[in-house]
Amino acid sequence: MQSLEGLDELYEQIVLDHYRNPRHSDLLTSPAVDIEVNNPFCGDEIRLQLKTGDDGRVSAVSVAGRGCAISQSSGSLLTELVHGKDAAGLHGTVTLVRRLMKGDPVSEAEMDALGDLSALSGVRKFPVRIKCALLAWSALEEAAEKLEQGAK
Amino acid sequence: MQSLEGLDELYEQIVLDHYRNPRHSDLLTSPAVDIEVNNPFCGDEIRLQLKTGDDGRVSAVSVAGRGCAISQSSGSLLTELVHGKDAAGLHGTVTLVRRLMKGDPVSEAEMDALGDLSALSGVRKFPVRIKCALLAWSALEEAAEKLEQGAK
Amino acid sequence: MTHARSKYSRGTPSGGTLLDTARIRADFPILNRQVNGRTLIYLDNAATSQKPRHVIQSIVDYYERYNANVHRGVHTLSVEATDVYEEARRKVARFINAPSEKSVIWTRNTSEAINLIAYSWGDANVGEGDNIVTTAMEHHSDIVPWQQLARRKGAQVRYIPVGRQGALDMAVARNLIDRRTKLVAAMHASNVLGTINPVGELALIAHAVGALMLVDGAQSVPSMPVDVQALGCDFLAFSAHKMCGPTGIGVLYGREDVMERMQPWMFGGDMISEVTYEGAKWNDLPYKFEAGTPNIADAIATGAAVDYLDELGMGNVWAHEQALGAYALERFKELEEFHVMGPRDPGLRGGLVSFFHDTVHPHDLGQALDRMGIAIRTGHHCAMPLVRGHGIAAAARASFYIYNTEAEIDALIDGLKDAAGYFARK
Amino acid sequence: MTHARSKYSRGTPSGGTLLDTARIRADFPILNRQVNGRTLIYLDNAATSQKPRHVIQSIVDYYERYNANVHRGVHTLSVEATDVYEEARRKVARFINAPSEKSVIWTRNTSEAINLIAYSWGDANVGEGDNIVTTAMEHHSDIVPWQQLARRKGAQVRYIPVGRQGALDMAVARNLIDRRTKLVAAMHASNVLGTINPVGELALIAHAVGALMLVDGAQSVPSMPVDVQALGCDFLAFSAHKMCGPTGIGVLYGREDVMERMQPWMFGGDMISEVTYEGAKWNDLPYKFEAGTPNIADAIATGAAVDYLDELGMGNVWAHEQALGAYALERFKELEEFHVMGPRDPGLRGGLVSFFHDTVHPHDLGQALDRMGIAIRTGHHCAMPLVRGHGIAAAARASFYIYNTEAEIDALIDGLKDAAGYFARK
Ligand SMILES: Cc1ncc(COP(=O)(O)O)c(C=O)c1O
Ligand SMILES: Cc1ncc(COP(=O)(O)O)c(C=O)c1O
Repeated sequence: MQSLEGLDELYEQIVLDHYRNPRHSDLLTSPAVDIEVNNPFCGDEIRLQLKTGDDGRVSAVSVAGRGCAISQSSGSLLTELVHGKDAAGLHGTVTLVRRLMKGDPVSEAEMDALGDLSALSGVRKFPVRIKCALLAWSALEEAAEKLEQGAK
Repeated sequence: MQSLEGLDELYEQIVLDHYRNPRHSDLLTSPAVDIEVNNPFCGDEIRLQLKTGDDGRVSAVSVAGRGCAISQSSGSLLTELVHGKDAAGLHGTVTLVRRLMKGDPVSEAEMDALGDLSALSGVRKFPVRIKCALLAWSALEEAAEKLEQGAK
Repeated sequence: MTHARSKYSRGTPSGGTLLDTARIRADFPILNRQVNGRTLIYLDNAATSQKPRHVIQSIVDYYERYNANVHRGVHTLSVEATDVYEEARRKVARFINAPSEKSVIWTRNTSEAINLIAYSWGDANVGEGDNIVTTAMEHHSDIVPWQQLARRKGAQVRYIPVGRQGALDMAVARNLIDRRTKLVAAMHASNVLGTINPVGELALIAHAVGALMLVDGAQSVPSMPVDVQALGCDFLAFSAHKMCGPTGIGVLYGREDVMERMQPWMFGGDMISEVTYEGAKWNDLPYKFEAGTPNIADAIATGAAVDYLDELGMGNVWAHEQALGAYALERFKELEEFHVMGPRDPGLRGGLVSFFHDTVHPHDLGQALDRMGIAIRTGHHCAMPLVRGHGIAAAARASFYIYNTEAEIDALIDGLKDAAGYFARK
Repeated sequence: MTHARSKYSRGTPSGGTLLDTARIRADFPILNRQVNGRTLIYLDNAATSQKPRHVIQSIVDYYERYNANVHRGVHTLSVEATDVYEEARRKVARFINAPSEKSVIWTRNTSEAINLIAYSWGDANVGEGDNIVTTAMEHHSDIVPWQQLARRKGAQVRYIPVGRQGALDMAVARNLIDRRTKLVAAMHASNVLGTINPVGELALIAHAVGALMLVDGAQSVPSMPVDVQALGCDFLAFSAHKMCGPTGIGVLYGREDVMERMQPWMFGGDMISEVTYEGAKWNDLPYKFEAGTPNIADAIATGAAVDYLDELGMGNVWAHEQALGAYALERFKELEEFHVMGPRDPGLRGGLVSFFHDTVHPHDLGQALDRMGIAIRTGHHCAMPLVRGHGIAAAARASFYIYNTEAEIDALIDGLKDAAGYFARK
């Protein structure tokens, strides 16, 4: 059992909690964007929906899917970080999450902005799982682009 | 130059003579069979023509082609071994030549029957050239089959 | 089945059907590898097998001693390379009991072999309203080429369903295969369920309606004696990398008369007999289907892999796999919350076990096992339709080969208990 | 061209353009090989090059230390294999200055790469009355796929003629390439004439009429710096085995936007993103074009080959080849009754010399040289139309690479004299 200790960095308590109890996973009615992404090699799936207010800012979000603890918890954690953001804000968050996963330096303020998602930073030590962690975020990036196009 | 001595077994005098002065290489008019074969890997070509008399025996032969000394001399030597043979006789000769090339034991009488072609037996020591030596004979085999079909 | 004696067989306490793994393991350098501080336990053999020293050395020998292009050279290196290369083809032909080495085409892998048939044979022989019958448990490589062929031709793909016990429903198969069936394509051994399919029987049914039979042997040829003449199949596809051989090379066996009538698929050097500016004539079998410089080194290494397996005896290999499969199945019964896929009867299956857990995702299980140096595969196993049919998106799979032991299966079971406990506690 | 310093370059008496062959030769185990009692002189590099220890070792390392299937595994071996495998793709992309590794598709060889384009791009983009322009000096692999495409589609293949000096007639090329031209396909360096073709110029002419440009780089990528962006080509095909890499693997570079619009050609595992019983969706580039388990070991070894060549510096490699080519051309002048094919100007060609003799057939010359341990190639060199256009059915060819020396060329010339003398005397 000792050998499993190394896993704690990957599976933080909060990560498993989001996996087991995903937040905002109910489908939205008439979302502004509705995107499905998957990882062709492992089959993990994420469906992300956003609604925006008149100001173009996210007013409702849903993330649902099937897959491992990392991909699904990352999706759930995402739902806590998008409310009130416009397309630019979403892009900024995606960029920040990518930097975190790549192991680029992230300031304390930025880490604070990521809230519970900082618990996922242990993924960096398991490079093959970074793709899992980023799956939902690639959906968000696509969503942000669609919002921008819609706004034009 | 010493190192070239080993070649003498492959390039017997008589072999080179047949290469330089191919026998029966003029095309026949209205041959009974007219067959072209080639070696796809090296490009050597042989065209073989036969005429037969009323008794089904070879009355005229022509072999022409392009290629190395071994493939072309073998074709020329072939022309000296087919006169007066019927399909069965041709098959027999093809089989004998194949046995010679494979290194199977060949009796003295058989060797005699091959005449000058016995000079090609050195090819056995150069296995990759056996295909060259047999090119014309594969044409003869095809020709013998065609003669048989024609006779039916 | 009687098992020929081999220097690698021995009686074992567990009943005399296991290979002498101690001796075999010594032939596989990678098995000394440490992973996360533990000696590697490699249970991902259905994805790709490990390679014995003898096979690796055959590649080194080729490159260090007689590397040259084949078929076209009069120089010594080229002659030697051609000899060993063509001898490897003959070894493969003998291994599957093909009547002639002309029937043995080198491809990149099983997938390419199946694509070759779909294009070269399929485009010429399948028409509108025809159908191709395959199974609901197929690998993507034996599904998507047929779907695309069907789309090109206005034909239909039909799937023989899989019953609860992980076996093909042969009664339905008999109905699906009809006068409009041109080809039946089925895997011999399932890479997910472990099921051994009655492909010989399918071949009979296919031939009765004038259809041809293609066997996907990717999982069977490495593990059991496969005899194309006894099976009565028209095509057999498999990959060297799953049977002690190198990556990058596979085999298509095809009945000679069928392949004589097929047009080449890829064009270029070596497959032609004559080229002019106006057109080209084709070379004979097998070369007609092999365009360009072949994978010489890996063909030679495939010959070496066949030598190695011949030495073990494929009957012995199969007995070993079945014994390990049965042992694993038995031990899995201890595990609560784990569900094993495929036939319950160990006699109906080979040496692999796919499973899933009530709550822990396979990917996370695999990650935990990796911490313990145990390599298993997780995911859709390139059989999405089958896996989804079980109501899951992914499964975990432990697959065994000639060097695996009961002790390694014990370690797997312990590891799964620990992993499940880890996730349960958190 | 300036040549970067490398530990393998050195000044030489002959003018500073040769590589440090003594050092390089030590990296190639096969060069110690004895053939018929002489140390091998390997002059068949255009057929396939020899492999440095470093490349061979990369294969051994993979099989002995981290062999596993790629892309689908969470376990350590699979993660390591995937990393090194994908890093090799990035190395190749950098080597040819591709904007992204998504543009780099692994194939079996040059031939397969060209077939991929002929089927996947050609079938969708070439129609009745269209034409494909290639050259009269092409390799069969860059002729027959177009002839067959043209036959399927009712299109036409046009051949840019070759002038006396072995160069393409670019004035005619400008006329042949017209509004109905969909593709121009040309070899960068000729495997028979040694000519370097102005493929960049052809690309401009092709693009001016809206056609795409495919470059057959089989003979150029191993020998000179090739930059797909500088050339402006849309596709580039080449084989690893001619550039210090293993057999069984080649590369198709394709412009990303063009390949995004292309449909996959082979179907199966890895190239899909989703499969149902009804149909399938495709994976992204580059995987869309790679069905089944890839040739992992040889992809990794190709990365090692690129490392090796990068270390030498491709500018230095090219200078070396040109210097040897020029030296050989000069020395051939001594030989009576021998005729050299291709450009007389050594500046217009690479490191190979094809030739024929008034009376002795190339095959017999090759046989005689083999007795002296000298390996050359003889035959049609997979360029039958070109060779026949010279009024011969076969030619002999000596082709040089990074480890060849002027002394080896001296031995070739002496050997040819001896061989001609041998046949003359008998
Ligand atoms: C110019 C040229 N094109 C294409 C090829 C075909 O390469 P491969 O046989 O590796 O497919 C070759 C080599 O034989 C060549 O020299
Ligand atoms: C049953 C089955 N068919 C086909 C394949 C495809 O083999 P490859 O990836 O070597 O083409 C596999 C292995 O992945 C398999 O298990």
